[in-house]
Amino acid sequence: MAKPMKVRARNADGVTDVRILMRHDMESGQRKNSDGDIIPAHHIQNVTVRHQQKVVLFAQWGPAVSKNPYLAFKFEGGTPGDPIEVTWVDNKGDSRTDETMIK
Amino acid sequence: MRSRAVVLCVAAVVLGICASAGGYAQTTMDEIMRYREMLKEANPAELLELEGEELWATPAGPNNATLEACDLGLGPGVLKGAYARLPRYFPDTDKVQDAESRIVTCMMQLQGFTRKDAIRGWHKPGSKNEALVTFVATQSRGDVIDVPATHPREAEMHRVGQELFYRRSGPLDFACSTCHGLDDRRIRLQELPNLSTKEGAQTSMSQWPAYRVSQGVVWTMQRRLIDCIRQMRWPEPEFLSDTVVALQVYMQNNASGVVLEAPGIKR
Amino acid sequence: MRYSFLAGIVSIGLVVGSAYLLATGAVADDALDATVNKVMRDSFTGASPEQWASRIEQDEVQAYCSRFRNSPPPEIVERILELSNKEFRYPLDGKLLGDWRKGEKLASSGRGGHIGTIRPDPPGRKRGANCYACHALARSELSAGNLGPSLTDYGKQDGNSPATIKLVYQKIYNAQAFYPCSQMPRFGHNQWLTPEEVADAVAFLLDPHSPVNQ
Amino acid sequence: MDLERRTFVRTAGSAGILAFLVARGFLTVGDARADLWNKPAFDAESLEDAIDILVNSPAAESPEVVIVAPEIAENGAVVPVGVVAKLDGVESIAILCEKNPHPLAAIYEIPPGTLADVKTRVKMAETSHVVVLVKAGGRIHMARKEIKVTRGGCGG
Repeated sequence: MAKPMKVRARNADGVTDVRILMRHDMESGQRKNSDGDIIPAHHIQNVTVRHQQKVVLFAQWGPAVSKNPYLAFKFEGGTPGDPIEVTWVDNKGDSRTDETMIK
Repeated sequence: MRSRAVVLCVAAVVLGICASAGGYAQTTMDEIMRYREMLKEANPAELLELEGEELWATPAGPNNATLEACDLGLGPGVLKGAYARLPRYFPDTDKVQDAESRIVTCMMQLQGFTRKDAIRGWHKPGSKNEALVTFVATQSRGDVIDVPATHPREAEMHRVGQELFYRRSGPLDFACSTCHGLDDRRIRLQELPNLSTKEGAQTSMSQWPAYRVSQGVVWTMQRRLIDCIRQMRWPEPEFLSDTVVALQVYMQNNASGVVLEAPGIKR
Repeated sequence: MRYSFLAGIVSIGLVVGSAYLLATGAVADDALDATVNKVMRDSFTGASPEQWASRIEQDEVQAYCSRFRNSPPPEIVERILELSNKEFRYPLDGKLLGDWRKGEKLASSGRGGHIGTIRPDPPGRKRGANCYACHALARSELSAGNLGPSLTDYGKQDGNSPATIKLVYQKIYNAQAFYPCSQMPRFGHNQWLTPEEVADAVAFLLDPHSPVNQ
Repeated sequence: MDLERRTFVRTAGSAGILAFLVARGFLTVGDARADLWNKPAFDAESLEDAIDILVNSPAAESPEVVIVAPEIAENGAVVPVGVVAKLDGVESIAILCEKNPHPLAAIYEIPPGTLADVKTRVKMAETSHVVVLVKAGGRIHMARKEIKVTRGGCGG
């Protein structure tokens, strides 16, 4: 089961700074197990960040994004107390959504 | 700091950046520091901390109890500063215990787990033991490590830890001190803290538990030490065993006085 | 052969050593040794008797070096030299200068010999000597440690006469025959490397074609 | 001029519309997942192929695109890479690692109101260039920066 993310959002001078840590193996598809077989790629494909229903960032990721991915970005607007919602979906169809309040 | 310049110069040569000992060494150092700083911006160990926090407060085990009443040495339920004062002697178990060991005691006493169930899969990435220790340690972030080892049992463990630190055996004649008993040494390009000195122990112990970038997992000090011993080609000591606790008493005592910054982030 | 803790403690050398340590105030007393012994017995419960004998119990030299923190007093220095010079084994074909290419591989590999349940090596994995962990060797390999001295251009210092070759062979085989309580593993004595592998490492250091001397 | 083809979201025909809907929050991600991930670009095995799939016109290097990354990474498994584009109307940003088996690492769609300032962490197989493509106002801007990856520590 997908594990929770850590989402932080802070507003200063009208700009909201969002920092997200996700828990995911981001298996590259390049590694071999102890039997010499390739471990299939298993990685997040899409990340969607919403502020009050509006998408403020949409990402496509390949397996070259590091394990336990980090994503940070900024958008104009946002008020302390507003919810920020983050959803990821991986290539096996697993997904996770977490929410935080802007500080 | 001469040694540091040498280290970085070697690193720089490897990277083909610095042709001579002087000039670009500063740039190389700046870039390596910049890399480390950028990683500190978000430490994936925080994810495990979150899980640990949840595990701490979620009823579990045969008693369907939380760990919130766990006594880590400062009284039931007191987390702040507790990790920075471990290992310490606990009268109820009549043992000197580190965080890993004490949390397992609480899982047994409060939640009713058997010892076997409490430590099952402890070394697997993101295990509950590692999550709980990471959570507990971060509750002491900003506190000063203070392990005076004054109780007679703590003092004894300190002496044992010191002996073990210098004890050579196995097919490579290694002791902890082989790599960690001298200043300014490296394995390949990896700097080695001199854990027998205050400065070296403080540099190291202030950062654990730590996220290991190379492994993509958090390691607690138990895991770190058991793996060092594995690398020495000794057999593995048991998780929570006194060998591992005694070494920690020795190192935490040496490190006393430094502010805990855990979780750290390591190569 | 290996000594148990207690055998080591009652050996003549250690009695001398204890007196020395008492005089310097740095003593590890017998009661403490007993406690350490008990702690280890209770800690390494997963180790087989064979692993105990070969990997935890100390031989006499290890016990001295531990107790004296690698700075043994003169009597102990003599004793370690005596013990260490007893036996050197050599390759059956008598060639002490082997293949530097094989030596280079050994020098670069830190694999092999890990046991336990968490991350053991697969059975039969070849053990490396991991020289680069501690020594600078070939100039082209700059990812080199500094626990030991630089050995770059080692073969240019004393050439590769039969006498030099034999001396270097013996140093790798058992460094403590020359430097009591050296931190360097006794690669031959402990049978970490075979005599042939020691000869390959010698060639890596001394062969004029080796990158160490380029 | 076929602007749709220049968007980094690879979709069949309805490209811009899907992206638009997602951007406006009308679509839940997952509804059309296969269409929201540019498989051919991520599967490409060379930098040139990946860029060809992402953009159909040659990209010009631009000083307005800044790659925020250390010149040296102690570990290739985790290399912090940030992108700041000082351009108006940035629509998307792609990050590629030249010598990776599959160079394309990440694509970010930047809706209006979001700053062209993103940070992420990527794996790098070896020392190589990181290449960033930024689409702004229908044009493609590029930046590259070499990041050196140091070798691992002790074996085993």
